[in-house]
Amino acid sequence: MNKVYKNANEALFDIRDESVIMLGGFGLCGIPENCIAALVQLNVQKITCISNNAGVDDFGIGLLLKKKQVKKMIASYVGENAEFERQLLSGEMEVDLIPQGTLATRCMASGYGMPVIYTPAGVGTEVAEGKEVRNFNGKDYLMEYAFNADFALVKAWKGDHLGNLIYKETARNFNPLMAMAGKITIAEVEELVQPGELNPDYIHTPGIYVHRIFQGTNYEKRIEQRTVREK
Amino acid sequence: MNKVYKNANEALFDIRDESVIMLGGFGLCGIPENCIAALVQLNVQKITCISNNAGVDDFGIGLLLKKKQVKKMIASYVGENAEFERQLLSGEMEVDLIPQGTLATRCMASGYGMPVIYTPAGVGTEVAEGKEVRNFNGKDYLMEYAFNADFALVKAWKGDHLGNLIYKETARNFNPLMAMAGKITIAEVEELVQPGELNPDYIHTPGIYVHRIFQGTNYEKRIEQRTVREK
Amino acid sequence: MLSKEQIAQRIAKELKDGYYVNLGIGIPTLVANYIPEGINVTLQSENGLLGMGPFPIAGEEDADLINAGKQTITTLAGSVFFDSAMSFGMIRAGKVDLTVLGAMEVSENGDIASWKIPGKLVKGMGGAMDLVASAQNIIVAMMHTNKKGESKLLQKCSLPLTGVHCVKRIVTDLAFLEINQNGFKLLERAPGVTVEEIQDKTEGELIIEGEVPEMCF
Amino acid sequence: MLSKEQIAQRIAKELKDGYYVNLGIGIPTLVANYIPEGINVTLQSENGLLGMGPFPIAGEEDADLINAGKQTITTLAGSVFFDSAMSFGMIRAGKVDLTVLGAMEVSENGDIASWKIPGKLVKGMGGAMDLVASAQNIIVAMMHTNKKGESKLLQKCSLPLTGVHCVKRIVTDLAFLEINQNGFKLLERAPGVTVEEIQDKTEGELIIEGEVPEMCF
Repeated sequence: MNKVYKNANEALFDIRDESVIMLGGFGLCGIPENCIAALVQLNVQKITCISNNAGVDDFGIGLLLKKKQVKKMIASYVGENAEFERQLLSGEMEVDLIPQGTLATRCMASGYGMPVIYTPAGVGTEVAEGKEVRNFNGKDYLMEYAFNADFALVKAWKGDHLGNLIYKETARNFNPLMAMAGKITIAEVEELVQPGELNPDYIHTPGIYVHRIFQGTNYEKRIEQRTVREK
Repeated sequence: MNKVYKNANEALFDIRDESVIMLGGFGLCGIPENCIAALVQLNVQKITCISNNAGVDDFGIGLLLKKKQVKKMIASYVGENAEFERQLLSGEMEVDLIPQGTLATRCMASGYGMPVIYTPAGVGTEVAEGKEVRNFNGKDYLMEYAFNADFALVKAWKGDHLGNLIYKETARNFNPLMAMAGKITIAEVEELVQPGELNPDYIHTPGIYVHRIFQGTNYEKRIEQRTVREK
Repeated sequence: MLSKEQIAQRIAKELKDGYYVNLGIGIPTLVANYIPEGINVTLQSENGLLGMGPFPIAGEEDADLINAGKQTITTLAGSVFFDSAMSFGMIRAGKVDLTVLGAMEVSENGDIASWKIPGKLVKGMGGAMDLVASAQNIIVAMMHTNKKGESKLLQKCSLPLTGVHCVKRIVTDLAFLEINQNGFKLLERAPGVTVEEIQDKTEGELIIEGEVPEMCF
Repeated sequence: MLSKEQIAQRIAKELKDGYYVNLGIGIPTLVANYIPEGINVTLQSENGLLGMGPFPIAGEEDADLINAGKQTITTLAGSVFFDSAMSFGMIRAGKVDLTVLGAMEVSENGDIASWKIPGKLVKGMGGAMDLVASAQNIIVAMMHTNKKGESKLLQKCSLPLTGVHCVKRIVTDLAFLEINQNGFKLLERAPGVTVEEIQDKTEGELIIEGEVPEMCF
């Protein structure tokens, strides 16, 4: 069983129009840059993207928005993207905004075989519309369904040939959760190593969740808010 | 805010009779040996133990059973312990047997603020008696409540002064899950280090879940089934 | 009247030793600059970090290390990274002792609106709905009035809600207030601000009991 | 009639390259010894390990490294440790391709009993209830009859159940059977065992279609 692919285009060989695609990352941190470039190049149409953010105008998922490849966006925060705003207000794109913790936990629920989770996030707000509200121990919770996707595209720091993944710092974010929620999970890594090179105590995503893996190239790792202090 | 204690007896200073106590470990692997010794020495009575197993006759939770300190045992498998059997059959001790995955996930649910989880484990069996069964996507699930405990006693390999923990190999098992589920979580570690000595990417239990920590001594680490092969 | 920095400074006085704290974007972020001497707090960033350090020195920015506001930051000795599910897990489980966040509107029963202005841009709620629904101890940091001079402390929020019955305390440029079952209880006035001015600029029920002290810093 | 080792060997022929497999205690554990040439499978141990290796060489036992049967084991290149919630998470999510476990009784509709004999010792279900409720592909490895010579393949289980409608295939010392909507379909006979003997020792509905081949190894 070979999981190793040469590059993003090969790993995404069977991606289709109208696919539901999860993309890891928070802001531009830890996003699957090579997979996004492949989606643009392969010109996949009418996709549903599930991702915490929608990138910026000229990077990340913003590249897919610019080419109008996205039919629907499911995210928690999209405030960094003017093209997104335009397509949303013009009705060109559907948008489903859901709380960040709900998004994260619905992905995890899928990887943990839990059909639903209960969360207090959104109770009493428009997020709760049409959803079951249930009281446990005096507190109201919304029932939210587990999420999965046709493809989960995630970015890790290191990975091995069996699909085991390690993330770096806050680039972890949604990546391990979405990695568990893909019918097909494709991981791009900065460094692809042989099995045995990663310490088994410190692997974040066990390879059982990962179907394909490749070593990415030319990581730009753009910084959204460069904040610094005086020495 | 000092979380560091000198030893188990000091860390357990406020433990009371009739406490509900979670104990990490699987079989005798990764059990909080020092905390168990302290429970014996402090002679805490009528405790409810939540632990995957009940130790063996002369080690682990078996030591508490021998001294008849346990009022109720909540576990998934207790087949290694004859004294346990005797107390169970004589009615001296209450026992609640629950599936292993349900036990693990109910602890995690507590640490993740989820009031209940749904699992298919036990549907159609006596485990389901009195519980809500609900169908999602054509499959039946049981609703199981999150678990917490007055005290969670866990064992880690390394820990720092802030309560951050790293476990070794399969000694991880239930420890990180119970660490999240204690109203007071007490961690014993083989090696207590200064903050900054553990790699922040590889910490399994963030210190926010841990209230007290101490460096254990004289770890026996008994092996239950010594199986070997020829060279 | 308080500057944004002074609002943050007043909130910082509510920190207790050992607190785990989540600071939202904007004024709340500034609270980190005023942590009192001898008080140790650990900052949680909901994208997946406990133990957030200061901004990096120029040239040492790390694209893989950002906070929930997407700003480059640093770690401290004892920091921990985790995924976003665990991050919101610890928030939902009530492990975060204090949450400070901004708001567009707060109502006298503790409702908060902060994520959407219908007809204008919808930026999304990010983690705010999770935070307000889960935190036991929420302080809102905001201006007392909006740019048009209208009160942001209302009988009832007019904007789509972020959460209900959740805000406990509010620090504005004019006052420190607590929400109880009857409305906004005025705890402290900003230096030089009169009770009358606060009353004037508070649309919701303002509760004044006895002499209202001036804040001290 | 098959030995326990041969039961394991027959089951091992069902393994496919790339499979993630969970092997229960007893006969199932032996399956690991017969993995066919050229087939790569990864063994999951539900206490928290993916990529279980063989027993350690004497003197190299590690108390921190055991399998779900509490036996000392080793890792392989590419092994991963995780906590028990993630372990059962991947089981519930259907990521494990094949589960092999023992049983006291199996019924013709796929129910299984394996954890309790009322009045005698209750050992507990351990992870068995989670495994049988979640796995898509379950093979039971057991003797065809109990020590008293009574059939363990029943119309209806008499012991408390571990799970319902879950067993897909059974390998016993006498036969390889598949459970379909009508009962136990006989797929293969053990070498030298007649269809009549299997029929005799099967209390539940046995379905025999055409010539039943003998197992080959």
